[in-house]
Amino acid sequence: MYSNLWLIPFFPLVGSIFNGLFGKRIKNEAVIGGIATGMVFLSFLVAAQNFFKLLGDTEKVHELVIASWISIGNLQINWELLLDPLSAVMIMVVTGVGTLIHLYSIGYMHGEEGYYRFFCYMNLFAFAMLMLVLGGNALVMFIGWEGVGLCSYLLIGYYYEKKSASTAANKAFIVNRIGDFGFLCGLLTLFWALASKGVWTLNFVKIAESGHLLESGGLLITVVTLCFFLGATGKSAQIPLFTWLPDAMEGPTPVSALIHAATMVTAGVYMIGRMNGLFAMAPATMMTIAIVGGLTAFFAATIGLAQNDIKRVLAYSTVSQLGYMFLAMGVGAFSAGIFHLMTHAFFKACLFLGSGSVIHGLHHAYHHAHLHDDPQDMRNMGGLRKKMPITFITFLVSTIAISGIPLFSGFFSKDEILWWSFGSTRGHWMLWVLGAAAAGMTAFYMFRLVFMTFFGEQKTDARAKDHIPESPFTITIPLMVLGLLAVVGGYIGVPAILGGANRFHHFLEPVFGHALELNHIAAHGTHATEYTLMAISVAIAIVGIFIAWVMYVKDPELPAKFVGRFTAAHRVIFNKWYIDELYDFVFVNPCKKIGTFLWRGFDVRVVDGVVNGTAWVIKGLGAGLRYTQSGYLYNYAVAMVVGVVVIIGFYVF
Amino acid sequence: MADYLLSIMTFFPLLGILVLLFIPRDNGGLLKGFTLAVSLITFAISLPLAFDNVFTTSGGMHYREFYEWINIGNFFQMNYNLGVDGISLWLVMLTTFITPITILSTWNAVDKNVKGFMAMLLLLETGMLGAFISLDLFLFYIFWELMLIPMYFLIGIWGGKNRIYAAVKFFIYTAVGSLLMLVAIIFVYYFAVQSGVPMNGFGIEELYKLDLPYNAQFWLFLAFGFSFAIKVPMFPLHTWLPDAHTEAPTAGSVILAAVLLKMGTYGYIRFAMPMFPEALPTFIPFLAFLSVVGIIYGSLVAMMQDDIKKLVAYSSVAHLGFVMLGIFALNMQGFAGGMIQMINHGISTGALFLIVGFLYERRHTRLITEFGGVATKMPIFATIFMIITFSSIGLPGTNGFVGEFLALMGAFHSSLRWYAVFATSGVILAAIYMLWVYQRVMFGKVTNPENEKLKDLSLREIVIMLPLLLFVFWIGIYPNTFFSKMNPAMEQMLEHMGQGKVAVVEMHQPTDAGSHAPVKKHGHN
Amino acid sequence: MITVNHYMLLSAILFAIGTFGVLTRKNAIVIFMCIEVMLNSVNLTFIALSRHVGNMDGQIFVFFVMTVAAAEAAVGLALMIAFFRNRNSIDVDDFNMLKW
Amino acid sequence: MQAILFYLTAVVAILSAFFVMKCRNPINSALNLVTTFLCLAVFYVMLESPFMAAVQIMVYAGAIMVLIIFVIMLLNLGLTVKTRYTHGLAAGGILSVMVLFVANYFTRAGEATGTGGSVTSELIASYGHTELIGRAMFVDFLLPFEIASILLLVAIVGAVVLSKRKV
Repeated sequence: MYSNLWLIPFFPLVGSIFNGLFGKRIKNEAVIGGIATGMVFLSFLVAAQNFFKLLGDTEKVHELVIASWISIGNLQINWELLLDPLSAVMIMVVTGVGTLIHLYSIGYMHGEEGYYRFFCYMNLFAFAMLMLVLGGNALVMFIGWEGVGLCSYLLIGYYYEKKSASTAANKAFIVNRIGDFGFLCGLLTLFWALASKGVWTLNFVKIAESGHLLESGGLLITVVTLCFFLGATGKSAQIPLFTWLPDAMEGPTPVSALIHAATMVTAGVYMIGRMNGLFAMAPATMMTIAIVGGLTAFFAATIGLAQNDIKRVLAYSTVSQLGYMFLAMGVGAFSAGIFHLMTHAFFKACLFLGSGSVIHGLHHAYHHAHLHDDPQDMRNMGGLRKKMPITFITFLVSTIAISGIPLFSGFFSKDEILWWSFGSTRGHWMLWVLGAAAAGMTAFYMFRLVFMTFFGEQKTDARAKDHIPESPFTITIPLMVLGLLAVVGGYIGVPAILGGANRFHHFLEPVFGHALELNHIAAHGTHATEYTLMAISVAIAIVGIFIAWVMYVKDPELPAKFVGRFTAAHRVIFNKWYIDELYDFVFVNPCKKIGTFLWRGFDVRVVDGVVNGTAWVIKGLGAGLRYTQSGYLYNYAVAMVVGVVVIIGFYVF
Repeated sequence: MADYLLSIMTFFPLLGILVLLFIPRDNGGLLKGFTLAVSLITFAISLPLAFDNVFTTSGGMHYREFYEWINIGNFFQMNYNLGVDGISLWLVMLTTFITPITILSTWNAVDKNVKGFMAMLLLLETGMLGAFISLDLFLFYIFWELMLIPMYFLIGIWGGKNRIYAAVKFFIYTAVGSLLMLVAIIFVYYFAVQSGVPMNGFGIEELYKLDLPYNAQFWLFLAFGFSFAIKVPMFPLHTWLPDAHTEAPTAGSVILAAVLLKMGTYGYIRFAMPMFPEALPTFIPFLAFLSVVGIIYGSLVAMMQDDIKKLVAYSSVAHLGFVMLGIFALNMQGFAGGMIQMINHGISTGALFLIVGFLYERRHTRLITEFGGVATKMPIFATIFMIITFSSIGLPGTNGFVGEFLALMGAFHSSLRWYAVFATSGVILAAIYMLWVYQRVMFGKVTNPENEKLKDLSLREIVIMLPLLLFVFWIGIYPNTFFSKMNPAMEQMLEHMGQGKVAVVEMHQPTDAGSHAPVKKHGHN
Repeated sequence: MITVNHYMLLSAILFAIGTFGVLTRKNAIVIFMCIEVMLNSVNLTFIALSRHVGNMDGQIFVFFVMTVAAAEAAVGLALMIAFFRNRNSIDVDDFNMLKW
Repeated sequence: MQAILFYLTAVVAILSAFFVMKCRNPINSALNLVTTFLCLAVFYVMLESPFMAAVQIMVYAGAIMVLIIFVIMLLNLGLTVKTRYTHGLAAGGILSVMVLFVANYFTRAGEATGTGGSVTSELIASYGHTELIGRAMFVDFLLPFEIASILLLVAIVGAVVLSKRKV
């Protein structure tokens, strides 16, 4: 019944190979783009078919073994796919948003010389993400895990002439690789722990079953889950390893939309969801996840306040929203986390694509006026709502959604998280405060962005002012669909308290339910507290919007005065709390110094020194002996007599 | 025919050299064509080995050949004793597979006395094949020394600037090691004869059955281990490798990296570890420490190189660190990981050296600063270089990952757990230096005017790279073709070492998953 | 009363003087003569001991020493003449053709 | 009485040996060498081996010394001696003293054993020393005697070859 599951990742792979090999020859953009989008759309259809079949099916977990991969002795790892409600949701998100973004990038990437290369990488990314999501055992997931890392490296470094692009690509891959180091350590320790209990497996289903072998709350399970969490922070850009995401904006905008907003960065959240059985058993790790998530949410929001590059703001908002998801995972609200993941995918993708269409328009105008201003800088935008009405409307809708205004998707998912962070047995009121503050700041900087780009008078250069066209339909259609989803998306998960059936939560019940009961994690508190908290969070959001409106629409000089008074604070926030410089100082440069020291110092001087030293000693010895043959007769005579004296002397005494 | 296969395969290149001598010196094309033909025929001869699935069933030696060679009463006896089993099978295939590629790659790289060059390559192939299939310790020693000579000439005559220093250093380094081994071999034989064990020759089977006292095993393992450690190269003894590689011609350094380095690890598996199992527990922690240091040290130093070939040389120090870690884990996963990583290293590092060779042929320089923006000029080259870079980093789905993952898993299971954690950091360092060099060479704008006129890979060069790419993905996606032939031999080897009173971590599959299977027997240290 | 030891001491002294002469003189002929002195001191010991022991071997041996001395004289002087012919001096320091 | 003679000749021998080594002019040292040989001959007589004394005088003083003086005169070495006619005095001195010390100690160490040999002074007196030597040489040491003759032949041929101007 689910035998065609393997088709889902297979289609994008075929598309990628086809474009990779023949793309250069076809040259026709429509054909390349068409094939790429078609392939992702096909996999979307198969995914939808499986999703709805699973919806109706009673048996929720289906495994499909394709072939045996590694079999040594009693270790048996094979290529296997796993479909359960969690992965069903994820494949719908990935393929759905993926198709829209592929359609969008046909128009957006028009005229690029590496057109075929772009679509080849995008399809390869889709394949890797689907492998990650559908992976039946940890190793197949790891293939997808590193595969998406590879594709993000390729796509960020798409404009490889630009030095900044290739450095950003390197940074992204290496930071991901550090995360993968954590994932690998967790994987190996888990495998060793289970194997020592006699269970030889990496298969998720078996891991879940034999989870009880490891005593819950123990050191072992905490170490395993912490390592996995390190992997998640690397991939989903949380506190320690988030520096690569803002630099990843070097890549084309569809890339940022697909990879750095909707799909790849959510891999960490998905992984925690996939292994919720283990995580639920380690309260210490859950608490660290919650704290890191909350801190990241708050911390990234502060940086987002002061950025001027439209994509940087969105990047930091993504980091902050991911902080929310991890907060949800940390406090045990697994289904809420995944729900926020889904809604975030919709409105963040719409925001990124909207910003892309703005940049596309400005780029077109500057190109037309032969200017070289930065199309991404918000300071020379403004008043574009008349020029790009559709982009404006969809952008506005998504901004409202992300700010958590009721009736929009963001509100339902974010509020659920905030409630759980307060009410859950694993939650803490401090986490709720962090979340709420971050929500306020999110509302502020999102509307600051909207007001600076679409409202106020037009600050673009005079010559290019009236050449900003509305983007072609291939760009606006995905925007509209995503805008719609941003609004509608929330209704499938309306919480019980607001009278909704919360079908999303029940749909994910079989995946998370067991772990929650076993470790009796639940959010409890009276309805009253829930309502008050909801009201407070909405109030904070509205206040944020009002401040933004005052500062950027009513009296545009206010921000300048603000910056004047808080120059130090502004400079710190603007320079991303100097995190990058800190990492360079603490990790990158010492590594280089150690490397050079080891090479110049140790390798060349010490080891080679020893080797050449022995050679030199032997040569010296040889030279020394040479002098004994001086050629003078009496030297030899003396030598002879000495010899005689010594020998006889030896015998006599 | 089957029972002479090994001898024919080994000595066919020698026959090739003989005929080669008659070809006129100035007719370069014919020389190269003929040598290529000889190496391809050798590959064809060795193919039945790969497809014969006797290896999947029994782990013992197959294609045995046994003739008495030198027999001086009971004082000294040595016989021509050949055989191949699961462990040496794929190394033999790797040798016969890499040599035609190397010859094809030096089509117009070498112009002065091509005949000598080709003769050296074929002699090298005979040496390597002989070493992998000889079961008599002394015969192994003869082939082991035979390999050094052509390599010395390859580096010494056709090398780079200070090739003499590199060639001499390479030769003395290895010779010192092998002399120690010779002493050990003689001592083993003398000890066996003296303790009344009827020894007819240096055959491995008899030597395995020998029960030497502990301190004898200790010193013998030290002697063998030291000689193989130089060849691997393990951490403190590795300085000959970067010099040898930077000075060697492309073909020389490809073969040096692809096969010669495996001699060391093969030596450990075939001779040092099974013959002296009791000495293992005392040496394993130390050697594992050295291999982990090798991984981290190799990667860190590779990061700071300004010469691509030296970078790749140090990276192979790191890769072989993984191999050794896997082998010293003394369990199935570790062994399999070590074995497959040997072959992966042969493929990915061999390919890397070919790539550096292509760049060197075009620009006659290996300094990274000289390049930049090559991707714009050579797109096909860029894609191939990228695939090989990711295979050498060990991206899942490529061959590197399978080897490294299994080696780490094996190490995790054995008593080397903490070593494995540090070794995993090598995964990060590998990504750093490989991507950094890839970025500095390929990406960015074309700054150096000479890079303008770089032309992309010719058909010949693509044909060289295709088989390597094929194996990169084949081992990555379906390594069972290789593992199925290795498993029985490895099980047998581990059992043998297990009996050597070393408490190997036995994994016993529980009858039913749920029950609490008896906790595993820990290594006794 | 003269005992064997007296003769021994005397020949030791002579031998030492001969060695000193050989080691220090630069003139080849004089070295030659000192060697003769050394040889004779040995002869003296031979005869003294042969008389002391009472058999004739010592004295016979002296004969052989003399033959050797004669042969050596002949060849040595021929050498010196040849040497003198092409180096025009008999000084030992000029004999440094043996330098490696 | 015999002791006085012994000491007298000993002193003369040592002095002349010393002067052989010391004189600047080779002629003087040659003459001193002759006196040394004569003293030795006297010693041989004192040791009841008159034949040896005679042979000593004939061979050494007569043949070899004449040859040496002949060569000195031939090469006209007399006056050409350079200012510094010795070198390495310190090393030579120490070494020769050590040689003296060692040789002396060497002779002292062992007791001259085996006094009971057949040849006693009365026997020499009765048969005559020459006959005894002749008997010993041509009976016990015949082969060495023949070899000695070959040695002399070789020496002669060598001398001729070396001193010829062009072969």
